[in-house]
Amino acid sequence: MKIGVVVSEGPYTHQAADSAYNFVRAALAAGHEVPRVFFYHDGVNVSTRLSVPPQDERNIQENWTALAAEHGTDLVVCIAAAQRRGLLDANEAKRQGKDADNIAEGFRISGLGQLIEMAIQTDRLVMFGD
Amino acid sequence: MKIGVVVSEGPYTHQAADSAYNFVRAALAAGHEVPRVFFYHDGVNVSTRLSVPPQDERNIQENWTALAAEHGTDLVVCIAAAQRRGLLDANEAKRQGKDADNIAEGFRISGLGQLIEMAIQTDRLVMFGD
Amino acid sequence: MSEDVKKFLYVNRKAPYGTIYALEALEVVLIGAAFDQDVSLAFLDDGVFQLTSGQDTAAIGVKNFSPTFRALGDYEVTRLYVERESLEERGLSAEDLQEITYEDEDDDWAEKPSIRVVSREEMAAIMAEQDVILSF
Amino acid sequence: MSEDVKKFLYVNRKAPYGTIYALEALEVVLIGAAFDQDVSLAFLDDGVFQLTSGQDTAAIGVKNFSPTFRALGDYEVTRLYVERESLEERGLSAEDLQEITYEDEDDDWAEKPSIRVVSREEMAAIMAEQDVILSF
Amino acid sequence: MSTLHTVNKSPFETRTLESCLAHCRPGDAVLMIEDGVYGALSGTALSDRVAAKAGAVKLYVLTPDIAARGLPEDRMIAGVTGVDYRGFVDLVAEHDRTQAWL
Amino acid sequence: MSTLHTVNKSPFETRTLESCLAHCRPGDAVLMIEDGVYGALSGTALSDRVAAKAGAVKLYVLTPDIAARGLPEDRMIAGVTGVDYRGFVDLVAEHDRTQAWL
Repeated sequence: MKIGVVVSEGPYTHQAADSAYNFVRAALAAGHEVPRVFFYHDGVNVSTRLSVPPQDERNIQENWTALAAEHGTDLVVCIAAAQRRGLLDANEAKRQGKDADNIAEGFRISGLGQLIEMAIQTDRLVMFGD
Repeated sequence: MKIGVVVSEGPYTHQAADSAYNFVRAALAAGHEVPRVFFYHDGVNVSTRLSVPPQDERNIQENWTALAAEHGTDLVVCIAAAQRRGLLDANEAKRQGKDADNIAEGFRISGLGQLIEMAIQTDRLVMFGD
Repeated sequence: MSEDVKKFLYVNRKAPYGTIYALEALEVVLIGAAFDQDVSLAFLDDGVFQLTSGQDTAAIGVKNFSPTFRALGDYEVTRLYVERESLEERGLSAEDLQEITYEDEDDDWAEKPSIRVVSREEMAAIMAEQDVILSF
Repeated sequence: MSEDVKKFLYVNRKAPYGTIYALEALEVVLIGAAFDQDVSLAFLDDGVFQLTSGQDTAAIGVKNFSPTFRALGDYEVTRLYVERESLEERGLSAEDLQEITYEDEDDDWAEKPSIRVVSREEMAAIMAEQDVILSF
Repeated sequence: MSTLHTVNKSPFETRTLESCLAHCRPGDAVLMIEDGVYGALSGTALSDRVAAKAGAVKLYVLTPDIAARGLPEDRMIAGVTGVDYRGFVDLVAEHDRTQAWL
Repeated sequence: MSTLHTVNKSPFETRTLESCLAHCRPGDAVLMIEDGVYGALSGTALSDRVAAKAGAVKLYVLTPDIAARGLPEDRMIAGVTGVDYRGFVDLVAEHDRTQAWL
């Protein structure tokens, strides 16, 4: 079965990004497909490569990046939500005249249409948020 | 009277950063001193210079930066909370081996001791959060 | 209705301005309208506060997005279900909400109200017939 | 008590792990302990869930920070007020909480319990005698 | 010695206002801000419980947040006083401490 | 045709579980996760209302979140079934849709 997943809250602040990660790992292990995870609202903050969590804590961004590398899951960060919150890739930074970018490997910035498309093309949609 | 202020939630996501800003402007206009504003939890996200809010919306980071420039208010971003969430200044980026930084002018990164010190040295403490 | 059309319900349960969920939900609805799906919006619990008339955000320095609801008809989003019990618990009635209308192309473009006040039981039935539920 | 010493109360009203407030509150308490102020912690509403014994976070992949509460005595943080009514509403009693102790330097370093279960009215009185209230 | 309590949550969504009112002492003040202003609405399922506190505790509501949410000021519970941000600042100064119910 | 509802808020803090249960239909399932697992506790001020729903609606609780919070499984309301993340996935697959009560 194809399952689409939405993450709506920021990492560390809320358990949503952890719950979603555990859920996706379990879904893949059970033989389901998770073609895409969409990051919206504060969920876009998961994608920053600049976070430095304490060494005895999990690294949420690295967990997701590794998952994408292993399973080819498409990690999409909503561009509108990301712009408000200061998450940019190199292209966006250039376009907006910003002097730095901060998106981690495995994540890509795209439009809300990717959320709707995911909902249309999957059999189930599961949302994690606050 | 000296008033210390804490902002505990992220910009745009929660009204806390707006309420705190309106409160501080009013306190200064009324003749009070606001020597420091401390950003904790997701409040540290206010300090990113990479945000690009829609043109018809307020720019929360720029509001705070302007306030600090006008009144000399010390805008302190908690280092522990900032590291988890990917907010770094140039020094921190270097120290952590990160290839970019994102703190805006007018904000400085420092320790939680600055929060305690503020609470000791002010007459009142007002917290905005979720 | 073609097989590619799914029933989408956007569920709004949070008040406006205190948090961004209401505004960012509306942004999804506007983008989603381009996909020719069967779209409805549900307002229950504190979500009913999103639709009050006379919102004026000047003094808090935040953008007033409530006029956007009136544009939904132009995007062919014409069904806004509002739960009666949620209104009543909050001391509100339909008269406290802004007027939102659409032009019905199947009825000679007659102007009709988009807001439909439904009971809690009807709301539960509406939720149960969807393919996709997006929660905000 | 010198004039420079203020009464600080850290108010904990949120459950652990679902959100970060409990953990980041504890980080403030630990740093704050270096400032030689008069410190107390209050646990009420869902905050009482922070103190349950037997927390095991292995299966959610999140750090278990509950052992840190037992270290508070070493930081001379020795008063953890827990509201009885909040416990009762949640079906909990003091026996469900972990044991947290400190060594009383004024009583030949006798080991004493840090958790003090108080009534809602007592909690209100404790709040009312503080100089600084930090809410989490 | 009295406390200014601030509440920024809708009482229809969370139990924060309820807990705040249960911990107020005579002479304290409660200021409802942000989504907390819904607690000042009259004619709701909760307004009797809030109104019962007015008197022993002074109840205030932040008018900019009331206006933003399209709530007419004449729909506020009797005994609730509207203040703007300047009034908020004055309340902070007039009370010995501020306790935020987050 | 049935729905899996997920609830991730403590019922002592918010009214989310209450609203979810009021909108469930016979044959639906409710899975409590994150801080929502407190809703499965027996002997609380709310447990009778939750227990009354067990039967018409199937109630589940995510055991990893129960363990994290130090809640003994034998303190769960009778009729609430514990599942792990794999069980969560199975529930998603078995029901026609998932509705998150955020």
